[in-house]
Amino acid sequence: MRVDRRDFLKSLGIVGGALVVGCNTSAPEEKLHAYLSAPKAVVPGVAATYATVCRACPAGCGLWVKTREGKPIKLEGNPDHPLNQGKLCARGQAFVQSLYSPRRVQTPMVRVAGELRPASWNQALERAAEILGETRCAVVSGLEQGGYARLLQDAAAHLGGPHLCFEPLAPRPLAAACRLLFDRDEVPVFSLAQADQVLSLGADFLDTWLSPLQHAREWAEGHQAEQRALFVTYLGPRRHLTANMADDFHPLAADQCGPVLAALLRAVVARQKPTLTAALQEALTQILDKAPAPPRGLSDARLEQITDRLLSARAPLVMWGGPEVYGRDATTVATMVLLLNHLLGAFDKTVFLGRGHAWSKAAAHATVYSALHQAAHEPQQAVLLLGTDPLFSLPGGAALGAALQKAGRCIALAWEHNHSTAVAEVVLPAHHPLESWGDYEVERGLVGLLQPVRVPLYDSRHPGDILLDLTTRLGHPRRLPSSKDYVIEAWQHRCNDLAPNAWEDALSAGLCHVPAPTSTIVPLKPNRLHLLPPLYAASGQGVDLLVAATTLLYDGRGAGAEWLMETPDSLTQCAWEIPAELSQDLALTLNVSDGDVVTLTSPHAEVQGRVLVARGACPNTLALRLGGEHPALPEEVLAPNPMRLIGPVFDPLSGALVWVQGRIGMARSAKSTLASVMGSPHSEGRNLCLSMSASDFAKGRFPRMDMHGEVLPDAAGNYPDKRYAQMPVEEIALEGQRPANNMTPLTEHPEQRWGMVVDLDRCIGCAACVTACYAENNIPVVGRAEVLRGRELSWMRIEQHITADVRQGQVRFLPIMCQQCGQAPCETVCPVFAAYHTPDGLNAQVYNRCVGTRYCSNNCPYKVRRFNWFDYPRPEPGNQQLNPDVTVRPRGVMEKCTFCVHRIREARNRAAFEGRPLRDGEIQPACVQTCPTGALRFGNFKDLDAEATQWSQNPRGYRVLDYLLNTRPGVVYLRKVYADSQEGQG
Amino acid sequence: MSSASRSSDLLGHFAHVDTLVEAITAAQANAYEVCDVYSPVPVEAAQALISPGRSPVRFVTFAGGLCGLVGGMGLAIITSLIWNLVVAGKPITAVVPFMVVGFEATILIGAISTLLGMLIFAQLPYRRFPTPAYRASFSRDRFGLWLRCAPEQVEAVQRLLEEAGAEKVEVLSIAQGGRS
Amino acid sequence: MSTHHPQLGALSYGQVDHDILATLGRPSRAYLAILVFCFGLVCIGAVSYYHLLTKGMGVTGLNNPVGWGSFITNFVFWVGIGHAGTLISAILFLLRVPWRTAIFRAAEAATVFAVCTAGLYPLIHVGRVWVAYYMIPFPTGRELWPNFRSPLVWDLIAISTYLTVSAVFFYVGLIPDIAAARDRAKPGPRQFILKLLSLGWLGSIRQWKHYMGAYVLFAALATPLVISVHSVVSWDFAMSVIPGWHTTIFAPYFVAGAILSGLAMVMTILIPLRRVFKVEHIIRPYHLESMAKLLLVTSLIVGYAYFIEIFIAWYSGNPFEIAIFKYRATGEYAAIFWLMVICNAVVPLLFFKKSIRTNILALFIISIVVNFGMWFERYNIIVSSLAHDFFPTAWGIYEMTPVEWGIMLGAFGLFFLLFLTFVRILPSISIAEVKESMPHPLRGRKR
Amino acid sequence: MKHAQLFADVLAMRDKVHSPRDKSVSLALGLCGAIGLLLAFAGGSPGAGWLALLVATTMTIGVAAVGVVFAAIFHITAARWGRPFQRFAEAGVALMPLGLICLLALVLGGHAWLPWLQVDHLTGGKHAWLVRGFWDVRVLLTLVCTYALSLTFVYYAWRRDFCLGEVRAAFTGRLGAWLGRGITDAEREMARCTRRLDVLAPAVIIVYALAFSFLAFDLIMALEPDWYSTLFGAWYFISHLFVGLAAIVLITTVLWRRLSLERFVSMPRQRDLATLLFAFCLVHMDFFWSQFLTIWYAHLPEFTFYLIDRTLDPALPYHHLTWPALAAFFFIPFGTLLFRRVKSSRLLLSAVAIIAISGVLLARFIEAAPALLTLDSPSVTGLFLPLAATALVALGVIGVAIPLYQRLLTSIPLMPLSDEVFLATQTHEEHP
Repeated sequence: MRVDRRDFLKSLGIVGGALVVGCNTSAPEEKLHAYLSAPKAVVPGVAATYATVCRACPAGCGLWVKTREGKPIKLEGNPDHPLNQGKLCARGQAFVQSLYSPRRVQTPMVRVAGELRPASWNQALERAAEILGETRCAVVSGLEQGGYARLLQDAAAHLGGPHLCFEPLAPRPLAAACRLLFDRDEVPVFSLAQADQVLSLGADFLDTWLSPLQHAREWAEGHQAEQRALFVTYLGPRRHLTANMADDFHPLAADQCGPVLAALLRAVVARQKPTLTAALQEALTQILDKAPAPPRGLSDARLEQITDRLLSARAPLVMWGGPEVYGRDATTVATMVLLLNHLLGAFDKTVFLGRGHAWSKAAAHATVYSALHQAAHEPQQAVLLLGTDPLFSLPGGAALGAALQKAGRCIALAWEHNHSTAVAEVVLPAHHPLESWGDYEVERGLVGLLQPVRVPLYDSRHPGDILLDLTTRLGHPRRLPSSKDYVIEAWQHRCNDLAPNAWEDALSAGLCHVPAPTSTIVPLKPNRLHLLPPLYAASGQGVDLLVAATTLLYDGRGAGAEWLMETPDSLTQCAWEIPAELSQDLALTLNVSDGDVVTLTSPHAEVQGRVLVARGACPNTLALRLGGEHPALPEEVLAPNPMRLIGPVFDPLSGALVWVQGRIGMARSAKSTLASVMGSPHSEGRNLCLSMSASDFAKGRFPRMDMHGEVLPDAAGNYPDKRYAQMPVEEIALEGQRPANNMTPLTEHPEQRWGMVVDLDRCIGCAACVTACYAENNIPVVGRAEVLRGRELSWMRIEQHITADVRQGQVRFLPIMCQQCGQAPCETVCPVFAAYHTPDGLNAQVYNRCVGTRYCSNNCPYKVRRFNWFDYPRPEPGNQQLNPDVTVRPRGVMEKCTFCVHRIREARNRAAFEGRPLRDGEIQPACVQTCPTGALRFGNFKDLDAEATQWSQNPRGYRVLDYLLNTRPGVVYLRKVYADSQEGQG
Repeated sequence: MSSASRSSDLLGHFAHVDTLVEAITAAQANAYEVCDVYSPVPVEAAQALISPGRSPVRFVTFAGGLCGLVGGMGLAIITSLIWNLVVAGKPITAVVPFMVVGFEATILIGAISTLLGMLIFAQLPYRRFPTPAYRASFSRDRFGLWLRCAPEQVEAVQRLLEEAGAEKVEVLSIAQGGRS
Repeated sequence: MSTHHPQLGALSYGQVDHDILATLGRPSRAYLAILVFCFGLVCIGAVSYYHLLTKGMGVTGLNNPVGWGSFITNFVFWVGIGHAGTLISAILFLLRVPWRTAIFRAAEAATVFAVCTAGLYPLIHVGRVWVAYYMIPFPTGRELWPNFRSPLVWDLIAISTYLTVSAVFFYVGLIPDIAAARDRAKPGPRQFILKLLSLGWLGSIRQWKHYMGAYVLFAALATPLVISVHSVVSWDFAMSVIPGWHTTIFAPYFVAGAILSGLAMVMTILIPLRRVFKVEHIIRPYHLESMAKLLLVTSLIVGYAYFIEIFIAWYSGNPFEIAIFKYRATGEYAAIFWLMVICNAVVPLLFFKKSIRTNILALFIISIVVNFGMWFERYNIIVSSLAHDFFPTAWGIYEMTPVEWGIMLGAFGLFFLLFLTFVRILPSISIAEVKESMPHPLRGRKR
Repeated sequence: MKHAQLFADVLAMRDKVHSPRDKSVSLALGLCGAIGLLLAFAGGSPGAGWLALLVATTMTIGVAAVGVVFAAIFHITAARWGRPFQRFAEAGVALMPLGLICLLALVLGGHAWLPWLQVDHLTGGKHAWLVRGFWDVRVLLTLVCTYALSLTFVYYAWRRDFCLGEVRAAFTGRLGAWLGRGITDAEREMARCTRRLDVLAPAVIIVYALAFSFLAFDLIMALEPDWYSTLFGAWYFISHLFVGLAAIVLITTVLWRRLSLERFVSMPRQRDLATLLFAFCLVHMDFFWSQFLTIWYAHLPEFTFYLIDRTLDPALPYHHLTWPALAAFFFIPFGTLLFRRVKSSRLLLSAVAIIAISGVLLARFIEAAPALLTLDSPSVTGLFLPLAATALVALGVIGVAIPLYQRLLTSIPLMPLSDEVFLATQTHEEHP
C-alpha cells in the first residue's frame, strides 16, 4: 500500500513539475508543433502527440510521440508515413526507453589523469577544441541524410577529416556491386509490393534487413491467405523470423549462396541466351567459370523447383544479405544477385535504382576502422564519435579502445554512455533524438523531420550545435546559426513548398514527401566484372560462426533497452538471454543441451555463452547474436559479443567487414539454465495453435473444433456434432437465450462486445505487440532471475508451437493475451468480484478490489493473468515514462490485459462528449495499433459491419479451447494457411 | 412464600441409581416436594419421574435452522441483486451455488440457537450456585435427592430416605424464605 | 444414550473421576520442554511470515502457472485434521458407537485447534492480507459485497461455521467436567475461573435433560456440517476447469481423506497421551483398534478414489485428463504421487491384520505414515495440476522455499502448543461420558 | 428358560409368513409385469422395451445385493439395534436368480440396445473397454462374483443358526437340511462360522462397492459414451444402498403385524431403522449434489450436455421428470422422516419407503432414457408409454419377488438366534 501511495504522489509531482517546466520550456522560443488536433499548450491530463522520426535503426520510420504533461510516454507509428504507415516494430516501441535511459550522459566530462571527470561545458569544449586544433579529425556518426548530415559534412570539412556514417549492418557489398554493374554507388530499393516470387538468400527482410517494417507490410499484403499473391523461398544458414515464415525453407551454408546463385544464373542464362548481349554473356561466363558447382546441401530437384518458380514468376525478386552471409566474396555474390534480378527482369518491378536510398550513404567498415585506427596511432589524427559506438560494433574494438584512450584523441558526443564514451578524452552530452531538431531523408524526396518532443532531461546540447560551437571556436565562421537552420534549409531545398506556414505543416506531418523520380532502367556495364574475386568456399576445422542480427536487438543496440531484453525473442522464447544458437548436429556431437555453457575460441578471443539448440539451423553452425556485452546488460546475462570472435578483415572491393570468417573452436564448460518463458513447445496433440493446408483452403474444407477435437466437414459440408462451439456473431444473435451447449442463457451486451481477431497467417512473431504492451500498460520489468522463476509479467506473449504439420524446424506463433471470455472461469471464482464481465464484453480486473488469492490465475485456462509478486522498482528517470492513464499495480494484486480499457473508455467519453456513436477503428489497443503486418484487428462484435466482426466470421476462425471449456472468448484466431509445397519435405 | 416459611428441606446422599429412583418414587407417592435431584450422569429413570417428556430445545433448533436457511439464501440473493455483476455468464441470482451458503447458514444459526435454547431451558449460567443442597460429591459419584416437607414430617422423610438406601441424610437449615 | 461399555465395568465413578482429574496435576519437566520447543517453532513461523509480509509473495516458490502451493496444501491438511474430532464425537455419538467416549474429547480439542491453525493459512497466502476483509460479507457505504458464487466465499463461510459449531460443541461437552474439576479444585483463582466456565452447573436432573436434548441436536447438526465443510474445501478445486481438479468424485473423496488424516492425527496424539497421563485403563487398545478399523475403511475409500480417477481418465480419452495423470505418476512430482499412494492406500491395509491393529507401536507408526501421506496427497493434487494445465507453453515448476518451510513448522508448533496447553488445563477425557458409558451403580434389589 | 421362549417365538414366525391373499397379489403384480413387457416391446415406442428391462434389472440386482451388504454392515459395527432386521436383509438374496436372468436377457439382446455400438468415434480407453464380447463377460462375471460372495456370507450366517439343534429340528426343508448338514461339534462349528463371517463381512462390502461401480459405468454411464463422471459409480451404489434399505424397511413394516415383530423390535429400534433410512436419503442427496454442482459450475460442454438433455432441454421431455424424481428420492423422504411421528408410524414409513424407491427408479429412468429412446416430439406424452412400461415391469419384478421371498423366509429362522448380540438385546431390551 505504502509504495502504491508513494507512486501516486510521485506521479503528482511529475504532473506538477511538468506544469512549471511546461510554461517556460515545452513551448520555447522556437515553437513545437503538435499534430493537427492536438492542443498548442500542454493541458494536464490531455495527451499531446508530436510527429518525428524513429532513429532506433536506419530505416527511418515516421513516429508519433504521445506526450503527457510534456513528457513522451509512448511512441506510435506515423500513419501518414509511407514507410511504416502507422506501424512500429519492437525497437521503435522501446526507443522511448533510450530517452529515459539510466545511462544518459548527464554532464560534460573530461579525462583527467586517466579518469573521466565532470566538467563545465566551457572546460569540456575548450579541451575538445584544443584536441581538434592540433589534429585532423574524422566525424563518425550514425546514418544521416539531409540537412543535419550536411551540417556534419561542413563540420567535418572544417575539422579536416571525412564524415563517416557508421552502420554495423551496412550492406556495402550491394552498393559496391551496383557500382560495378551500373556505375552507381548506391543500395537499390527492394520492394515486395508487386512481387509474386521472392527468393531470399539469408536476407531477414521481415525484421532486420534494410527496411523491415516496409518489407513486412508488403509481405503481409501480398501473402494474405484470402488472396495469396506471394510465395517466399528462403535459403540460408539460420532460421530467423523470415526463414520461419517462408513458404519454402531450406537451410543452406553461408558460403553456398554464391554457388546457388551461380546455378540459378546458369539456368536462367540457358533459357535466355538469345536475348542476352554478347558482352553480358561474356561477363557472365567470366563469373560463372570462377564459381564452383554444384552447391552443397541443396538437391538438384529442389534447385530445379526454385528456378522454375523464379522463371515463371511475373515479378520475381531475389534478395541476399545480412551478417550471416557477408563473406570474403560478398561483392561477387552481391553482383550475382543483381545480375540475376536483372536477368529475371526484376528491375523496376521489385528492385529500384536511383532512389538514393539512405543506406547508400553508410560508410564502409574499413574506412571507419582505419579512421579510428589512425586516431589511435597517428598524432595528427583524431576522431569525433557522434552517438555511435564503433568500439562495440567493430572487430578488435577492445584493442582500438585501449589505444584510443591512451592516445587521448577521441571526442564522444553521446546521449548514452557506451564503450566509446568510456575511452573518450572528452564526453559531451548530446540531445537524444527525441529532444532534438533534425531530418532524415530515407530516400530521395522522402524527408522525415525530427522535432524536440520534450525539454532536455539533462544538461545536454544538440550535437549539431556542439559541432558548430567547436568549429566556431576553431575560427571557422558558421554558414548557418544553428542545426535547426540546416534542417530548414535542407527541407526548403528538397521540398521547396512556398505555402505560408508550410514549415509548420511539415513539422506537424513529421515529413514532406516529394515523389521520387521513377528510375529508368540503368544500362548495365558488364565490362568490369573480371575485377571480381572468385567465390570463396569455407575450409578448415571447426564450426561456422554466424553473427546474427535479431528482431529485438538488431545490431546490438537493442540490448540497451530493458523492454527489449524482457520481451522474449519469439524464436528462442528466452528473456534476458542472448544465447549461442547451436545447430542440432553440433549439440549432439558436443553433447550439450539448452542452457549449457560453452567456451568459444577463435584466433581473436575466447568467450563463453549459453547454448540454445537451434532447430532448423544449417548443420555445423553456431549463431551468435549481436548485443552481447552491451554496457547496459547485467552480470547474469552471459552474452558474448560476437565481434570479439572475428578479426578486422575487410572485403577489398567494397570495404565491407567480412562477417563470415570461418571456423571457431568450441568446448562444453558448465551446466546452466536458459531464462526461457516457455514450458514445452510441443502441442502434445492439444488443438491450441491451428492451421490448414492451402489446398484445403482452396477447396473450402475448413476444419472445425467440436467435442471430439478437429473435424472436417463431410461432402455435403456438414459437421458431425451439432454441439460445436458458436462463433462470436452467432453467439451475439443468441444473447439472452440458452444455446444448445450452455446451461444458462448468454449474457447480454447492450452496446458493445469488444473483440479481437488474430490472423495467425499474418503473425511473423516480431513481438512488437508485446513491447507495445509493456510501453502502454506500465508493466514492470522483472529481470532474469524472476523470469527463471516463471514470474515474468507480460500481459501478452507470442507462444511458439511445434504442431504436427510444421516442417524443417519451423515453428508456429500464437499470440496469447487475455481472451476476454464471455464465460470466464477466472471471474466466477474471485471472492470479491475483482474480476468480472463488463457490459461491453471485457473481462475487467479491479486492482483496488483484488485481494490476491490467485484463484483466478489458477482457473484461467490460457494462463494470461499475472501476479505482482513484489513491488517492482521504477528508478528515475524511467518512471517519467509511466502512462498516467494506467494504474501502477501494487504488490499482491493480479493484473492482466483488458484490451487497453483506458483507451476504450477515453474514446467512449470523447464520443459521448461529441454526441456521436463510436466509430469503428476509432479504438485501437496498443498491440493492434503497432502490429506491422496487421495480424491483429480490434472492434465491436455487435457491430456487424465492423472490420473486426467481418474478419471474425472468416471460416478460418476458431476460438482457443472454446469447444472444450465453453469459455466463449472475445478473441478469434484465424488459422494459418501453410503452403502445400512444404508437404513431404524435411 | 408463606408455605416456604413453614417448610423444611432434607438432602439424601445416594451411592446407587436404583436406590435413588426408589426414593424418588416413594417421595412422590407421599407427595413430598422433590426440589431437585443432583447426579454426575444423566439418569433416564429419575428424569422420567421428575420431568417426563423430551426437552423442547429441538423446537428452538428447528426455528433457528429455518431462519438460517432463509437468512443465508436471502443474504446471497439480495447482495447479488444489489451488486449485480456478471461473472462467467452465470445468472445474477444463481440459486445453485447459493444453496451452499444457505446450507452453512442453516447449520450455523441452528447450532447457535440450540446453544441458546439449552442455556435458557437448563437455566445456565446458574446464578445462585451453589444451591444450599449442592455437594461437591454430586459431581463425582454421589446422587443427591433434595426433598421438602412440612416441619412435622421431617422424621418421616428421614426414615423414607434411609429405608430407600440413602447413605446419609442431611436436614438443611435454610434461612426463612432463603429459597423460593 | 446409554450404550453400556463392556470394558469399563471394573472401574467406579470415583476412580474415573480421580484418574482423569489427575491428568491436570503438576506438569513434568519433559512437558515444559516440549512446550518450549513448540513455542520455538511458532517463533520461526512468525519470523518467516514477517519476511513474507514485508517482501511479498515472491519469497515463496509460487510462480505464474502455480498460484497455489504449500499454503493451500497446509490449509487443506489442517482442515482435514480438524475432521476427526467432530466425526468421532458427532457421527459416532449418533451411531451410539461405544468406543467414542474415551477419546472424543481429545479429538474435539484437536479439531478446534486444527481449524484455528488452518484458518491462518488463507490469510498467509493472500497477496494483500490487509484487505482480506473484503471477502467477509459486511455492509459498506458503497454496498460492495463478496461474490457468493465463489467457492472461496463458501469456504470462508463453511470454515467459520465449522469453527464456531465445533467450538460450541466442544465447550458444551466440557461443562459437566469443568464442574467436576471445579468441585475438586482448591479455592483460588483457578477455582474461580472454573466456576465461571462451569456456568454454575449443578448436574440437576432438569439440567441433564435439556443438556442431553441439546447434545443430540448438536451432534445431528455437526454431522452434515463435517461432510459439507470438506466437500466445500474440495470444491475449491472441483469447481475449477483445471484437469485433475475438476472431477465429480472430489467431495466424497476429500471427506474420506479428511477423516483418514484426522483419525491418524488423533491416534498420533492419543497414543503418547494415554501413556504420559497413565490413563491406559481408560483409553484401551480396544479404542485404538476401533479407530484403526475406521481408519482402514476411510483409507479404502481414498484408495477407491485414486483408482477410479485414473481409470476414468483413461476411459474418458480426454487428452488433458490423461496427460495430467501421466504427469503425476511420471513427472517431476512422481515421488510425491507414489508416496501418497503408498502411505494412504497401501500401508493402512496392514490393519486388516488384527495383530497389527492391536500393536500400539505399529498403530503409532502407521498413523504418522498416514499423516505424511495425506499431506503429500494435497500437495500432489494442488501443485501438479497447476504445473501442467492446458497450455504446454505455460507449464512451470514449483518448489517450496525456506520461508514456506518456516511457516509450515510454525503451524505445527502452534497446533501442538495449543493442544498441550489444553490437556493441562482441562480434562482431555470426558469424565461425565466415561461414567455414563459405565453401567449405573446399582445396589441391587433387597428382599 | 428365557431363551426357550424366544426360540419358540422365532420358530413360530415361520407359519405366519404366508397369508391367503399373497398368491393373488403376486399373480396380479406378475401380470402387470407381463403387460408391461408386452407394452414396452410391442408398444411401438422404440427402445422402450430395453429401457424398461434395463431399469428393472438395475433395481433388482441392486436390491438383491444390498441386503447382504447391510447384513455385513450390521455384523461389523457392533450395532445392536440392527440385529432383528438381519435376516430380512439377507433374504434379499432371494432376488438374485431373477436379477441374473434379467441381466442375461440384457446381455443377450445387447446388439439391439447398446448405444455405443452405433458410435464410431470412441475416444481413449473406450476403444478397448466398450467392446461387445468383453462387455458381456465383464458385466455377467462382475455380478456373479458379487453374488457368490454374498451367498457365502449368507451361508455361514444361516449355518450358524443351524448349529442349534432346535433350529435344525424345526427347519427340515432342503435348504435347512443343506445348511445343517454334517454338524457334529455345534460349538466349534458356530465359532468357525463366526470367524468366517468376520472375514467375509468386510469383503462383501468392498466387493459390492467395486462391482457396482463398474456395473454403473457399464450399464448406465456407457449409455452416453461421450460422457463420464468419476463419482458416477459411487452415486450409483449409494443410491442402491438407499433403495435396498427402503426395501428392508418396506418388508419389515409389511410383515410387522403378521410376524408381530414388536416382540423383538422395540419402537426406538424401529425408529433407528427409519433414522438410518433418513441418513441414507441425505447421503444419497449429497452424492447427487456433489456430482450436479461440479458439472453445473465448471460448465464444460463435455459434461453439461448430459445434464442439459435430462434436466432442461425443452426439445426433450425429460426435464418434466426432474423435479418429480428429486421430490420422490429426496424432498419427501427428507421432509417426512424429520418427524418422530412418521418414524413411529409403520404405515407412513412404508409409504415413504415406496416413494423413495420409485424416486430412485425414476432417476435411473431419466439417466437411461435419453440414450435409449427415440422420441419424435418434446411433449411429455411421448414418455407415458415407456414410463408406464417401466413401472409395470418393476411391479412385475415385485410380483415375482414375493413368493421367492416367502419361500426363503419360511425356510430359515427369521431372527439370528445364534447371535449373542441379538440375544443380549433380547435379554435386557428396555421396553417402551
